[in-house]
Parts: sequence; C-alpha cells; structure tokens
Amino acid sequence: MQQLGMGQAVNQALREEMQRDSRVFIAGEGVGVSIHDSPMLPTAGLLGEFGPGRVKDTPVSEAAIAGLAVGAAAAGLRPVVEIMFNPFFTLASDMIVNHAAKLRYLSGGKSTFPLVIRMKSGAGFGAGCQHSHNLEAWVAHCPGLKVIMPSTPADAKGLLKAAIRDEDPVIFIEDMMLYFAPGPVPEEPYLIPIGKAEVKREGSDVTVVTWSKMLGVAMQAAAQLAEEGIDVEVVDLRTLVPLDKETILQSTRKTGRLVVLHEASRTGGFAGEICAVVMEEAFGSMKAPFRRVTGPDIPVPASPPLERFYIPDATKLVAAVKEIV
Amino acid sequence: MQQLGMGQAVNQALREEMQRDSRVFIAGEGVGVSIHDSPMLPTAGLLGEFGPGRVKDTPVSEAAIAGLAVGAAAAGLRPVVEIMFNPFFTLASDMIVNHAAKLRYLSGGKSTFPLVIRMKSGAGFGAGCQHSHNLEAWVAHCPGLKVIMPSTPADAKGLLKAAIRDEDPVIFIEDMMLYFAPGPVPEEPYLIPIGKAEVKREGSDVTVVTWSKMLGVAMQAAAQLAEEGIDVEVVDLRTLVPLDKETILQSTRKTGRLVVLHEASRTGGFAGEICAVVMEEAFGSMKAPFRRVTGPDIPVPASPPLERFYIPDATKLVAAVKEIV
Amino acid sequence: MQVSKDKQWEMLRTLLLARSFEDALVELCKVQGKIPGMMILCTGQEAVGSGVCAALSPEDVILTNHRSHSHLLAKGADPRTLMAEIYGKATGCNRGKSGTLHLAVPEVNAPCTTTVVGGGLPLAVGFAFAQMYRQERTVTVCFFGDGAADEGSFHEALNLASLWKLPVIFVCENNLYAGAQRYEEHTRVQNVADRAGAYAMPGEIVDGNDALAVYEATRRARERALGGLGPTLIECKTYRCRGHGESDPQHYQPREEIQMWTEKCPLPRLHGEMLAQGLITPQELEALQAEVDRLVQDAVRFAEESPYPEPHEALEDVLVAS
Amino acid sequence: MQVSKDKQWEMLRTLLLARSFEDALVELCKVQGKIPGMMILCTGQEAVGSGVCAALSPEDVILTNHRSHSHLLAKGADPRTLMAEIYGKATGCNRGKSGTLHLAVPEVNAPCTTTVVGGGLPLAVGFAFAQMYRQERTVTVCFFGDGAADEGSFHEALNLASLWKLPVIFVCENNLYAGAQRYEEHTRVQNVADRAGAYAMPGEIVDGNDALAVYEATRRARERALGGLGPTLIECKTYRCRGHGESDPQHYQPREEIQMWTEKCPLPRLHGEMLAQGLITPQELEALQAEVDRLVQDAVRFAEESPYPEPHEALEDVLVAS
Ligand SMILES: Cc1ncc(C[n+]2csc(CCOP(=O)(O)OP(=O)(O)O)c2C)c(N)n1
Ligand SMILES: Cc1ncc(C[n+]2csc(CCOP(=O)(O)OP(=O)(O)O)c2C)c(N)n1
Ligand SMILES: [Mg+2]
Ligand SMILES: [Mg+2]
Repeated sequence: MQQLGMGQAVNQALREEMQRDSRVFIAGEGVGVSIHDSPMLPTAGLLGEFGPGRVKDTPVSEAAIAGLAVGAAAAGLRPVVEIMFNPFFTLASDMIVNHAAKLRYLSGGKSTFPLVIRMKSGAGFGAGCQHSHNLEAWVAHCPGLKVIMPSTPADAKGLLKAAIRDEDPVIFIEDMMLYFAPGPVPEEPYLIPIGKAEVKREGSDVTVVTWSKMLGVAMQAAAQLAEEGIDVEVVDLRTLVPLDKETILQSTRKTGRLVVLHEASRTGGFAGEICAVVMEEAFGSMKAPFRRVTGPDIPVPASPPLERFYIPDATKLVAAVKEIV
Repeated sequence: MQQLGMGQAVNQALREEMQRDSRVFIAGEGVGVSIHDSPMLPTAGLLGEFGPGRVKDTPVSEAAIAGLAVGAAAAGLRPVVEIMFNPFFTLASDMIVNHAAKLRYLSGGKSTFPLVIRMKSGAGFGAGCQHSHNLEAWVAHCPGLKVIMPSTPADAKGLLKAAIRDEDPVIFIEDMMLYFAPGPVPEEPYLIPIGKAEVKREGSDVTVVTWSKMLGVAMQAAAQLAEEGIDVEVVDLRTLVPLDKETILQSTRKTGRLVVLHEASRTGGFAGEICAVVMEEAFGSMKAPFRRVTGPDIPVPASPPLERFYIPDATKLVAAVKEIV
Repeated sequence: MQVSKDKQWEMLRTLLLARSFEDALVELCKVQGKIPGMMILCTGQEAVGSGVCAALSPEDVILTNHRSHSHLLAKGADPRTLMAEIYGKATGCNRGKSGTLHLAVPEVNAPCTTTVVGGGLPLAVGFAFAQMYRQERTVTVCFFGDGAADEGSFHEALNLASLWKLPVIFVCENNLYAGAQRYEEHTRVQNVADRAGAYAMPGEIVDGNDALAVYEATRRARERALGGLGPTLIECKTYRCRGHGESDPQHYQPREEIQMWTEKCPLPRLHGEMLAQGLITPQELEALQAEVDRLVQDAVRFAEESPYPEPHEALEDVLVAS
Repeated sequence: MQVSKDKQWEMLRTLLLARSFEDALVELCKVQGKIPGMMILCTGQEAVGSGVCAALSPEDVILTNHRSHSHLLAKGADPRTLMAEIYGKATGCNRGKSGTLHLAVPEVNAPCTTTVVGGGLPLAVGFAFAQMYRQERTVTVCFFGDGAADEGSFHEALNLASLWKLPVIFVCENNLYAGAQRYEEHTRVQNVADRAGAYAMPGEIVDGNDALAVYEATRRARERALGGLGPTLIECKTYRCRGHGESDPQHYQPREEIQMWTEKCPLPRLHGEMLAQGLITPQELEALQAEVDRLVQDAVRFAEESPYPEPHEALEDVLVAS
C-alpha cells in the first residue's frame, strides 16, 4: 500500500474530488503559489493541475475567505477553503459560526451550505501560541457544524472526501505534525463515513478516548502499559460532531474506566463532553474516577523545553492510567 | 435595601469605579447616546455624568473596540468595553483570544492587560440566533482570561467592581433578561471576589450547578421539588474561570448527585467541565448518573413557542432531578 | 435615457407596497405581544430597494440585512409569508426560525439574510464568485448601511471582489445614522462612496430618495459587472425617518431633520413625476394604492390566521443530514 | 531640512546592527536544531525601522509584527536578550514564551508584538488612545506589511484612529510580497497609501530604502499627531530580499528583481551619502561596523551560554493573579 503523510493524503482527496466534481474549488492563503516547496503539503501541485480558476490564492483576509465559502456554497458550488492556522479561526469565526452554521436554520431549511473549512492545528513547531492553539472545542460547541479531526493519513483521505460530498458545513482540522509521519493509504477509492469513531486498539482494562495527533501518544502508552499487563482500549473519535456515543459507551461499559486525551488546554476542552456523556449513560458500569490528560491551562509556549512540556506525552498518559487501574 | 435590575447594578458598579479611578473609561456601540431610553440599561446616564472623554461611543467595529481595550490596558488605563451581543464576540475574538489572553504570556510576564469586556447574552427577546447565542464555553476554554457570569443584581455589582480592579483580562457576561428582574442590592460599597461560587440554596439530596439567568430556574425547580420532599442544593458558579472546584466538590460529595443546568447548547457546553471535575475528584461519593439540562443543539429560534422550547425551564430540571434521585 | 413606463410602474408599485406593509407593522407593533422581537423599518428609504431591484433580473441575487422589507418586496417576495414570518408563524417564509430580522426568500433569489452588521458583504463575494465560476449572466447585489461600512468585513469583501473582478454591486444605504450615531460621528470620510478608490473600484453617489436615479445607477453597475469589469460601490443618500427600531424614541434625531426628509419622501417624488409626465393618472394611482393595501391586509389576515409552529419543530432545519 | 549628523550616525548604526544581527541568524539557521520556530528576516528593509525610530522619543510606543528585528533594535532593544529569546533561552526578553515571532521589549516601549497579520493595528488605537487620554506628548507607531492592509483590522483601526484624531502613525512596510503573493496579486489599489483617503487621513509614500526620507516623513507625521491633527498613513516602498522565512525557496521572486533591489540596499545608500558629505570617514564606518559585529557576536555568545528555561516555567506568566 502507498505510504503517505497526512498532507499527501489530503492532497489526494482534494485532487480526486476536484476531478470528480467540477463544482469543487479550493481557496486560501498560499494554496496555489506557496512559500513552501514540500510535496508533503496538502495543496502542493493542485494549481498546476486545475489552474487558477479552481485553485484560488487569496489575500490575507480570513473573513473574506470564509464568506467566499459560505456564499459560494449557498450558490451551489462545493468550496473547500483553508484557514492557515487554528488561531486565525477567530478572524473567520463570525462567518463560520453566525453564518455557515446558522443561515440554513434561519432560512427554515431552504438554503444549504455544503462547504469544508480546512485548518492546521497542533503544537510542536516552535511557533508559539498565536500559531498553535487547538480550538476544536469551540467548533464542537456550535450547532450547525460538523467537526472532523483525523489521526491517520488514511482516515484523513476518506473523511475529507466524505466531507466534500456532505451537504452541511464541515470543519476539518489537520494536525501539522502529522504531515510528516507517513502511514498506509489504500490506492482504491474509498470514503469514511462522518460520525463514526474507530477502536484503534482493543483492550479490556481501561478506555482511552482521543483524536488527531494524540492517537499516536495513546498507542505508544498502550504498548508500554501492555508490557505491564494493563490492557488499554483506544477509541479514536475521528469525528467530534456528530459524536459517536455508541462506540464510546460500548467501550466504557466494557472497561469501566475512562481516560480522555487531547492536546488542547484542559479547562473547557472537549474531554468534558466525553466525561459527561459517559456519566449520563454508563454510570453504572464505571469502576474508577476519570482522568483527563491534556495540555495545561496556558498558551502554547515557543521555547523547545516549554513546548514539549505543553504537549501531552505517553509518560503522562501512562501515569494517568495507572492512577485509576 | 435598594431593589435594582442587573443593568442598574452594573450601572452603579461602573459609576462607582469611574468615580474612584480616573483610569477607568467605557467604550462600545451606543454606550453613550443610545437608541434606548430605559434607565434599566447598564450605561444609562454615564455620558452625562462623565462626559465624552470617558464614555466613548464607537463605530460598529468590534475588532477595533476590543483592540482599543487591549492597547489601552497595556498602556495603563482600565478599559471596560462592551460587545453588544454575545454572537458578535466572534468579530472581537481575535483581539480577545489571541491578544488580550496571550500577550502577557508572550511578553514573559512583563506587560499586563487589566481590561473588562462586557457582553449581553441570553435568549428570550425574540431576536433569533444571531443575537442570542451563549458562548461562555468558548471564553472559558481560553487560558489567560477570567470569566464571570452573574445571576443576581447584587452579585453583578460586586463582581464587576472586582473585575475592573483585577489585573487580568476579564470577560463579564450579562443575561439581558436579568436587566428587568429587580433584586436587592446593598447600598454600602462592597466587592465580591472573583473565583468564588455561592451555594444559593442548601440541600442534601442532589446538587444543581448553574450560573447566570438559569439560577432562577434552579431556585424555582428546587422549591417545587421541596414540596415533593426532594432537597436540592443549588450552587451558583458566578465565576466560570477560575473555577471554584472546592465548592462544587464539597456539595457533590455531600449529595452524591449532580445536575448541571445552563442555557447554552448542549454539546461542548461548560457542563462537561463540571462533570469531568466531579468524576476526577469525587467519583467515590457519586450515587447516580449525572444529568445535564441545557439548550438543545440548535441555534436559538425566533418564534415565541420555538424560543420557549429552546430555553431550559423548571419543568425540564425537575424531570432531570427526578430521574436520578 | 428615459426609463420605460413599465419600469416606472413597477417601481411605484413596490414603493407603495413596502410603505403600506410597514405602515401596517407600525400599528401592529403597538399591540402588546403581537409582534415578537425588534421591529426595524425602512420608512423613507424605499426608493433604494425599488430602484435597485427594478434593474435586476429574477436570477440576480440580493443579500439584505436587518432593514430588509423594501428590498425583499421589491425583489418579488410574497407579502403573506413575509408577514407570517414576522409574526413567528409556521407558515412564515422561514418557518418561524428567523422572525423579523433575517427574512430569507430563496424563491426570489434572496437566499440568506444576516443581521450581523456587515455580514452580507463577504457572503456576496461568494455568491458573485459562483456566478463568475459558472459563467452566468447574473450579478449579486449586497445592501448594507453606512454603519456597516466601518466593519472589517466591508474592507475584506470589497478588496477581494475588486481583485477578482466579481459581478457584484455593493449598495450602501446611507441613512445618516448607525444606531444612535450620526454619520459624522462614526467616520470622517465624507462619503462612503469615497472608499471605492481604496479598492480601485468605481464609487457612485446617488440620491437615494429618487427611485429613477437608483435604478439608473444600478443598471450601469450591472452592465459593468456583466461586462467583466468588476464590482461597483453605489452610495444611496437617504434618511431613516423612523427610529433604529420601533422602540427607539429617536431623541437624538432633530425634529426638523426628520421633517425635512419626510418632505423628500420617495413615494410622491416618483408618482409626482409620473403624474406630471402623464405616465399615470390620479385614478390609476388610487387603484394601485388600493391594490397594495389589499395585498397587505390579506398578508396580515394570513399571518393572523396561521398557526404557530409546534415547539419541537425547533429541532428541524439545522442540518441537511445528521 | 538637513538631518543632523548625530541622527544620521544613529540611523547608520542601527542599520548596520540590524543587518549584522540578521546575517548572524542566516548562518545560525543553517545549523540543524539550533534555532526553533520560523525565522523571518527583514534583510533589505532595515531603513524603515531605522528611519522611523530615529524620529521617535524613547517614550513613544512602537508595535511591530513577525518581521521585527530592525524595528526593535532601532528602538534600542538589547541584542543579547533578543538573541536569547530567539534561541528560546531563559534569559530571553520574554523568558522563552515568545520565541522569535512575538519579541516584545517593554523596556524600550515595544510592549507587545503580535504575529497575527494586522493584529497590531487595533492595539495601536488603544495605545494612542491612552496617550491622548493622559495628555502625554507621545505617539504610537504601528509597523505592518502590505498584506496586513487587506485585513479587516486595518480598516477598523484606521477609521477609529482618524475619527478620534489619535496620535498614531501607521507605517506600512510595502515589501512587494505578502507570503508568496506579489502586491498586485492581493489588491488592485496602486498604493497602500491611497487607502488613507478612505479615512480622511493623510497618506504619504516614501522610498523605504532611504532612511533619511523615512525619518523625515515620520518626523512630520509625529508633529501632526502631537499637534492634535490625528494619524498619518506612511507607506514605505521597499523589498523583501530574502524569502518570507528562511525555509522559503523564493521560487516566485524573479532573480533579476532580487538583484535589482539588492543594488538599492539601504546601508550603502545611507553611508554612501554620509561619506560623500563627509559626515563619516571610511575608518569611522569600519569601526562602527566592527562595533556592531562585536555586539552581535556577544549576543550570540550570551544566547549560546544561557540555559533553557525549566519545563515547569511554562506555567508562569499567564495571569498576574489567579
Ligand atoms: C456586528 C454587529 N454589531 C452590532 C450590531 C447591532 N446593530 C444592529 S443595526 C446597527 C446599526 C447599523 O447601522 P447601519 O449599518 O448604518 O444600518 P441601518 O440600521 O442604518 O440601516 C447595529 C450597531 C449588529 N447587529 N451586528
Ligand atoms: C491573520 C493571519 N493570517 C495569516 C498569517 C500567516 N502569515 C504570516 S506573515 C504573512 C504574510 C504577511 O504579509 P505582509 O503583511 O505583507 O508582511 P511581510 O511578511 O511581507 O512583512 C502571512 C499570510 C498570519 N500570521 N496571520
Ligand atoms: Mg445607517
Ligand atoms: Mg509584505
């Protein structure tokens, strides 16, 4: 099977959907001509293949980029636009939250907004908190949006293709660090349904619910814990909204123990939602306190030792699991 | 004791702090000359008392309003600015989240940002989802910000005065419906410390954690349930960040049962945080599944019966409590 | 160029209809509890909607804002479903989800309405982009206020529309107020149209109380847009004769100013000229007035008699598929 | 008016210092793993920082962006703590929290730096408001790029600053590129300065490679500001000689264009004139160069020898009191 980084997988998804459907176009800052040279990046080569009519470099104007998507979607196109880094979501957030997510409702179901907003997220490249700030909890708390945060190149490809074909606005968040970690991606065409979590490792002692880059940390910790006889089940959400409660509940009912792992800062992070769902619907099965392993309640610092301190790692996850097993 | 609506209480707090400290100024859309006439509104009369140098009407420019606050605070003033309705927070969110909350950290602790952002929130006035959208969970998930959401006029006054004197950026969210519900407010000067919840009703059977307008719903439900012999403890958070975990844990350890009540939509709402904290630190005391009583996962609709359906009420809370008692 | 008699009739009809519709609302708002939400009227500004929409084809798209009645009626929206939506009824054009503030009528290519000030401008870029992408012979019009021209969204949208030469017409309805702020209290630039130069875009100022002038300016801008020459910013100078909303006591608007502008009312302005030129007779005018009044009465009756939506219908229309 | 010899020396010194500082960084970036984050240099644009800051008082505030080195050094920032911050060391001016992108030096009234494009503009409004509120005789300068002039924040900030006649100078460093986009690919307006008219504000274009011209324009704008006449928009036409960042292969910048602008380098431009006018001798120039090189070597040594912060220090500096 082909080995691709997540950026390349995204690139394949974009290419295939643009070939399939002439209504699909992409827009954003540097999606065509770029300051980067790497073939590992999501939009590499698309300008050459599809031309400037469908690959639109925009000015540095996040509200206009998002507005472009909302309007073009309502008019029947299939926009896939990029907000370069998650913190710049703020600048597009009125268009996404008050418009993409609400205008269908406000029209009484008459207008539709089939658009995808792609954003890069994740710490680890030393750029500091104005470039690294995971805000998936914001979009997950906004009725009218779907939220996808893939953990592997193969998932990214299948989910992005499904997102582009979806009739509703989808926020698609890519952790930049995953661009450079190749993984297997099927050659034949496939879609992955939105709203389905995947058990990436079966286990019986404790459930770790996670998503995006943190899946790697979970798998690493699970391997370590296995050596000590602790059998971890790893649930990769893949889609945050709509949330696959079934899979979460099935796993936690089985193990009776829950740890949620995410990179975003702790207070108000999406881990709270998982804890609440489990306590509403699986209380009787739970055998131990819950744990959240997350970034601390600080902005992401730039200096390497500080940034490493920020990002949750296997050591922290192992310690948290041991506290409750 | 004087009986004031929350708008009047906010007005008194602003007036007292402006009298006390010449660095305090207010700015926003219509904070001086207004399209409203009512003395119940927060900034009524301040222009006349303090003049246009300290009561600044601004253009419709939310990013500039927030940026004004951030810059002026760093320069040593004490800005209290208004973002008219919570959904328009999106337009100011870059300035608040990427700037007010992060620039101190980015300066290595050298610069300070003592500012207050006041916002109106809450459904109930038929304006629909672009005016009514409670997003306290967003600001509560942003390290570097403090978040206050008072439930009574007296709390609003004491907390706003504390917020204006605080050295850090504070988001102060007022539910508009509370402007028109008078309550007792002490005449003598007082402050209420940020970060302290208050048990607004003691009880032994179940803990209801809530804040802002929903306190009234909680108290009403508690009174109804008392008649049926169910003794509800009502914890009013008042401050969401920093969160008063002590009070929450003390109460839930005592009652063993938790219901969280908020008006914001369900998925990703701040109720999740409360559930997580309790499951991390009071698991052993919990006797029943948790319940969340919240707005549904929809935008706030405009039509009266639809809007009433959206807003959590005592009937829904009573039902939720009965499910777990 | 002489505007055809038919066009003038069309504009006169939508002027009368919008005014009659809003006059009815003024009265309805006085009945406690009848009309939910904030009632925002465009009394005195109707020539903008009438003049602009008369220059458009049915396929052209309009995006309006919180002050939408004349725009939507001029584009052909059904007064009955508009009125029902304003009442919050199930038969409303948006099933009660929108209420009065975000009235959207996709049937007449007014596909979504935002009351976030300035919010329509970036959306217009998207609609016009789609029109260009599909090589349609259509344009997008975005209506917005003088206050909206201070929002960042104005700037980003006009820059991008100009850069890509999109077929969009930005129609600024400068009614001299943004909320309680007079124009010169919210910006120092003399005319909103002066900002067009910042985007290398033509800017045009028209008398916003003269439906014929608005019509002509829109027609020219539409031709430019269809000719691939890109967007135009048209500033219509007009006046908000009533308060920002119906609960606004208008303390800050000088009585004489209101009086002066009331005398410039766009309705007699147009029918006065039409009468003088013999394009309409007094009898015909009376009949037209009676016709629109009947339409409005019918709309009110329809709204009154319609049921409210069932509470659980609130859960519908969020997503196409969930 | 002739610029004094002292001022010219001051500018020359900061020009040489900034260039030497960045030349060192170019080399350091080639060492894998030494410099974290993205390295963004202003090589070729140094006359802007030097010229502007030479016209300011120490109490004047500057707000800079991602391309900050020359601005900060010209304002008097200590090269040692700057370099240590760039390395991510505990002795850095921001204790390792910022790294290279948001270098803030409150000691020289560069109190906060944002790398959100356009983010400094609304902040500048706040700083200038405070200066006016306290009736200080100081101004605020905001440096930003041509790309930033397309952000909504630009529009809102300039409108408000003009409305309130705030003492702020908006300095646009038009280096012909915003990321990989050439100027004419991101806007149609011929000059950024042409946008000043949209806010009834004076706009001035200067040769951004001529430190003396930048200095003079800033001096005039500062006098206007202190005289209560409000803000000025100054556009400095210059060129980004290196890539957007050090990892940018610059494929999209024509070689001849880079070559042409390299020949217009602001350093020989100033010392050439100073030599010709006898304001400096070749020996003095050599000594000055040696002095700044020593400062930079010392800064690098300081950074190299400094410890990294302890991991748990990440938890500090979020709030004053929690
Ligand atoms: C982003 C945003 N800020 C504030 C408001 C509140 N608001 C509603 S209308 C209005 C005034 C708008 O003035 P203008 O654009 O001139 O339109 P007009 O009301 O005069 O038609 C304001 C401030 C809003 N709806 N959206
Ligand atoms: C809001 C925002 N959008 C995008 C970026 C990514 N970005 C960093 S610098 C830059 C180009 C800015 O161009 P310009 O303003 O001309 O400044 P220059 O880099 O040329 O100095 C971009 C797009 C950002 N930092 N912030
Ligand atoms: Mg107006
Ligand atoms: Mg540039």
